[in-house]
Amino acid sequence: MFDVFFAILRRDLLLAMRRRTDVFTTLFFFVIVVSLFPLGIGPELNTLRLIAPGVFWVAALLASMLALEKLFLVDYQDGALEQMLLAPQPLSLLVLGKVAAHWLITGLPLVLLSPLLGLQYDLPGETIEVLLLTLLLGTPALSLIGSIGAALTLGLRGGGVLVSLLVLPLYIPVLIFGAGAVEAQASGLGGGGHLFMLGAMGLAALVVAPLATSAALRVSAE
Amino acid sequence: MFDVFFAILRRDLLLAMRRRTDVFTTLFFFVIVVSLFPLGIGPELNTLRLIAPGVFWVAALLASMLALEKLFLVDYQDGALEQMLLAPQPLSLLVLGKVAAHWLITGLPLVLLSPLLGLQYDLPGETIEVLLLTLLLGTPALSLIGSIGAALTLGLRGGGVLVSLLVLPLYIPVLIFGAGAVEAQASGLGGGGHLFMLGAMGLAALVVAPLATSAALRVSAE
Amino acid sequence: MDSVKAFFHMGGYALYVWGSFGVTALLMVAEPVALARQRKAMIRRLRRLIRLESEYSS
Amino acid sequence: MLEVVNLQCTRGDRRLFSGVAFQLEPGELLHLHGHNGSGKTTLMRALCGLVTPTQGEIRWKGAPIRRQREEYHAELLYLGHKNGIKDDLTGVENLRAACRLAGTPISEKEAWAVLEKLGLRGHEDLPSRVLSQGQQKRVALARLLVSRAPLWLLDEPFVGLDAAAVELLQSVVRDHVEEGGLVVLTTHQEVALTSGRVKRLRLGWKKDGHV
Amino acid sequence: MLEVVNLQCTRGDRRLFSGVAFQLEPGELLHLHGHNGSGKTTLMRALCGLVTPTQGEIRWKGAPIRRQREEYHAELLYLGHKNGIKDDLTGVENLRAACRLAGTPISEKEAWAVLEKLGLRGHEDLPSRVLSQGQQKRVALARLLVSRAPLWLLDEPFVGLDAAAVELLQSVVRDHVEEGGLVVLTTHQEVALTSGRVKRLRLGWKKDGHV
Amino acid sequence: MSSRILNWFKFASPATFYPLAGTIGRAAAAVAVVLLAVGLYMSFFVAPTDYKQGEGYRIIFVHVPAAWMSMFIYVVMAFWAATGLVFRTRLSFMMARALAPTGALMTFIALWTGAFWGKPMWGAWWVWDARLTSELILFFLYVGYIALQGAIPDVRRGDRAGAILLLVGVVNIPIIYFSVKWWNTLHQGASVSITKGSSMAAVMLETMLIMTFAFWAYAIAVAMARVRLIILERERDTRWVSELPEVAG
Ligand code: HEM
Ligand SMILES: Nc1ncnc2c1ncn2[C@@H]1O[C@H](COP(=O)(O)OP(=O)(O)OP(=O)(O)O)[C@@H](O)[C@H]1O
Ligand SMILES: Nc1ncnc2c1ncn2[C@@H]1O[C@H](COP(=O)(O)OP(=O)(O)OP(=O)(O)O)[C@@H](O)[C@H]1O
Ligand SMILES: [Mg+2]
Ligand SMILES: [Mg+2]
Repeated sequence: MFDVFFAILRRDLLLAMRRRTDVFTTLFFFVIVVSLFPLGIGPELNTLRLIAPGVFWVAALLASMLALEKLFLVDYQDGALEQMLLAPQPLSLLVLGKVAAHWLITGLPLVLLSPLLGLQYDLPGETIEVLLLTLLLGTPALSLIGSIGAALTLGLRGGGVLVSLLVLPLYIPVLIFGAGAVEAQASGLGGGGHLFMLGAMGLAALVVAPLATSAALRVSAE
Repeated sequence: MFDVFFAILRRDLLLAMRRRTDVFTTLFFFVIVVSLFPLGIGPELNTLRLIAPGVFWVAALLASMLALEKLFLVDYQDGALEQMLLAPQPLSLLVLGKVAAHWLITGLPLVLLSPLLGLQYDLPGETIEVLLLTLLLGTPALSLIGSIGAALTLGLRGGGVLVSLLVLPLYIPVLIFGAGAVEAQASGLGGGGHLFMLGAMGLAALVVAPLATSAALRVSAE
Repeated sequence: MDSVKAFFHMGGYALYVWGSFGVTALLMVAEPVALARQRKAMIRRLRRLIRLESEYSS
Repeated sequence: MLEVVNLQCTRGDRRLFSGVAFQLEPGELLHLHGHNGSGKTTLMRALCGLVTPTQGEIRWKGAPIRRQREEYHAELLYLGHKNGIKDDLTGVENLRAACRLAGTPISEKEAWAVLEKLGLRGHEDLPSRVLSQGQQKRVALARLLVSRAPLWLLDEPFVGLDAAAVELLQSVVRDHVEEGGLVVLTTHQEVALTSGRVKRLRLGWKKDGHV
Repeated sequence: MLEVVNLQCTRGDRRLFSGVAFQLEPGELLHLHGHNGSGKTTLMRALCGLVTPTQGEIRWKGAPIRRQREEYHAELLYLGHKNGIKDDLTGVENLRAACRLAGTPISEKEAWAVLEKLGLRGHEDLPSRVLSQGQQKRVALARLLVSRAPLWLLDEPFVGLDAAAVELLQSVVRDHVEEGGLVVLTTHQEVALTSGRVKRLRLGWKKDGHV
Repeated sequence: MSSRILNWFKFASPATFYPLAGTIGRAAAAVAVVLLAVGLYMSFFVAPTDYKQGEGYRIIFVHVPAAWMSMFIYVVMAFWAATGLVFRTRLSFMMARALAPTGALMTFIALWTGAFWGKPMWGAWWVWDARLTSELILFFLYVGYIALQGAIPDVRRGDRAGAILLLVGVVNIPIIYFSVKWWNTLHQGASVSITKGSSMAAVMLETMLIMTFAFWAYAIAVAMARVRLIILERERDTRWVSELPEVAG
């Protein structure tokens, strides 16, 4: 049953290994956005500390979204998607496999790097911990939700920007709770409630997104 | 002499007309990024006014960067780039045509919309004027500089990161002077010097970028 | 006369009230007008298609 | 086994074909032909279930394919215009990934052997990106040699192949039909397909030989 | 006119061919053949100047092509595996854009006429994306009918075309050669090319008929 | 039961729905004109001046109906999307498509009038209040839907892709609303929340309701006109279209 999940996971990880740039570009994008802000805004640490959670989360969101574009595109262009649609197993499992690989390649490295960047903004230890935790909980949800948009815009010209238009409104709750948890923590309120909501949204996405994405893929590949 | 410039400009604008969504989607990407920050950071108008120039400029930079990714990619994939390389006119003129069309499609609308978004951040009138001016001067420079990166990334499968590393340092001055001019104006210092630098960088990019891009294209298409 | 002036003055809120109502009215007139024009264009196109069809088959 | 009843497909506002009906039994091959743009690819994709026909039905073993998607896909092998080869994987990896996805994994050794049979010796471990047009097509076709699916749908499989590879592919198809498989095939080249039972179906509105 | 001296091309660490030499004069056609992966496409791209050979030289009217890129390109028409058709433009727009780029603009009426000649009537104003494989190829080939370039480099131009279109293309090539043009052509299909002067060049290391 | 479904499918056929849409549209247009006239009269001449906000509050009579319609239309679109996906009726998709521009328009009016209200009341054109923010996001959802439809040339694909997007979006709307609200109330303080203090006079309420019904009728009229256009566009090859009096005559 889960064969196809692992088959696709393995293939995509292999592809990423072959072409390590994909991993690095998302990561690099994240680093750039986070580091550009001090340049655009000015070097004052108080302001920076204030806006840090927002900046981190917006950067993570943009990085994840940027990477989404290629989620199904290459498979679509070279015909591998057709073969995936013809696999004798539920398409949503396959989608789940692809999303999982995608998160491992683009989401996880970014999460792991964020503590280091947190130091740039002079964030205290506990805040960084919460930041790490929210990103760990939130980025899979982003990948899942994003896959719907990626599937819907597949093969459309300007798809990359269109996908952001479709997906960003859906991302907003994740952003709010993600950044909210860090802020709540930073201001001493404790981010538990926010974290709980974040987890709940992740679970909901896990249920809904693969189904919606497979439906969208079938439509788009016609 | 300029035939090929207009030929390619016309073709690309026609393509964009066919897909009017391209124009709107870059625009909305910009709008969404600018509107995301308050969601991540919190609704307080004082903080927002403080970070506004940085946010606008980072958003413009990201929008321009995102859109540039496809500047040559589609032509490369469907073989039109080979035909462009085989055109009996200087390649750099052709590149200039493509960049010009690209800026008209993705850069200009964004510039024109920025005043409206300035209201969201509760910016005063003069600040908005300077913001508009810097974006008008800066975004063509971004498009020109970015075209080099776009051309290089076409072929260098292994070196995508290296390329963004090379291009980013060139983006940063534009960002700093662009955001700096707005900030200087907002704090009552007057942004004249910054604006001058921005214009000078634009001119330099106009001279250097088409040549560098054509050289990069020849290498990438091999 | 005064009352007309007062009416348009809206107790100092003229810009805001008329700005709101004006734009709303503008949009809600523009949409039906645009639709009517699209409909005309569509019918013209359909007639042309039918004419072409009859030429083609004859 | 495969039964097509009164099929109609529309793309955009153009009706490509209607009233298409045929039946294909084990050991039979259907050669689909017709001019460019007559709808061969569209029919093929409809047979896979990738395109929803506007009318009519496709049945496999008596039941509509919509109702038994997974079972049907397990018995089906489709190779289209685009060959589904990942640029960055080698031939061996491509073949193994495709087989794993189709639910019939093969070992690395088998994969090497199959690719060698297809004349890719010395190219098995190059990323497919650097392979020539015809070599990429060969990698895609390698799946035929290891497939256990009874129904093959091949859309212009001979395109880009040199004479020797065409020969080989023909013999593979012939063997499959003789062993009781079903094949639907489109091609513009006139190739002696099999000695077995060959049906022909013509799509399109242009007379043969007219541009 | 076109002179190739002792050409060698290397891809990756594989030497594809070396010592290739030929000369092509007006009114001559060169038929390039060889098994899949023998380097035909690579040679073609080298002839355009898209690939730099590791050894040897290509001369046009006596001078190396590197030295006269723009002049050479003005006299050259290359159609490769990828046909350079923009998905979102219609056939007419594609053709006109390509001609404008090549420095020989044509009017809209001409474009319609040419496409009709190629059997695309009723499809001229569809975005090329929805055209079938063969129809897209036809749009690309339409450039041949309006080109004034003496040198044509055609990489597998017959792929995906139906019999009628192959016929038409052959006659177009024949006319071009008879009028004093030069053609370099690759194809796997055995086609009667011209009655005129046909040279043949074989690349590759495999014996004919071996996979 | 089955005959009922059959009946439904009969109206779901574009050919039968086309004239019906014309009738409904004309009736709705008439109602809209009358209600708008009455509503505008009441807005300006009947409703009394608010003791706190002066004349400025009259914006409420377009603002609130537009805001309500903007949300309602999205839900209706999602409903049509769902029926389209479940019953495979072409007409449902057309309805969803026909409503979208009007929904976006209503959202825009709500945002615009809200901003023009906010400036005198709060001193800023825009604040990041929960309601405002979620209305803005709703606008993005509309634009996304319209952009998606615009980007997909194939109508059947566009229909179904759009429907999936609408359904996902409608699930998200309450989530968005509550998340924004929570985010906002946690640490806001400074910003002003909408004054509900002045208990709305009965006249005001009546006027607002009349305007709401007027907007409702307007939306129906416009959507019907647009769906007729879409039907003509898609069915242009059929006989019944070429035999329509307005086309043939
Ligand atoms: C751009 C700014 C604004 C936006 C986007 C906006 C949006 C909305 C929305 C979506 C609703 C419907 C909410 C519901 O029924 O639950 C609404 C209702 C309302 N708005 Fe606004 N609004 C804005 C500015 C204002 C301002 C400045 C005021 C007054 C000071 C105001 C007063 C009201 C009132 C009184 C209602 C009716 C409340 C109710 O029925 O519960 N709005 N607005
Ligand atoms: N959206 C559309 N609008 C109009 N026509 C379309 C649309 N999509 C496809 N078509 C038409 O449908 C046909 C596609 O046919 P298909 O690709 O099945 O042809 P084919 O028989 O495989 O041709 P080939 O031999 O060239 O591969 C073409 O004639 C194309 O113009
Ligand atoms: N980077 C590389 N490393 C190793 N080999 C390479 C590399 N790039 C290309 N090749 C080899 O060069 C050859 C490419 O040849 P080319 O595409 O010119 O073939 P062709 O004669 O056109 O074949 P076909 O008939 O299939 O189109 C292939 O054998 C390929 O494996
Ligand atoms: Mg085909
Ligand atoms: Mg080749």
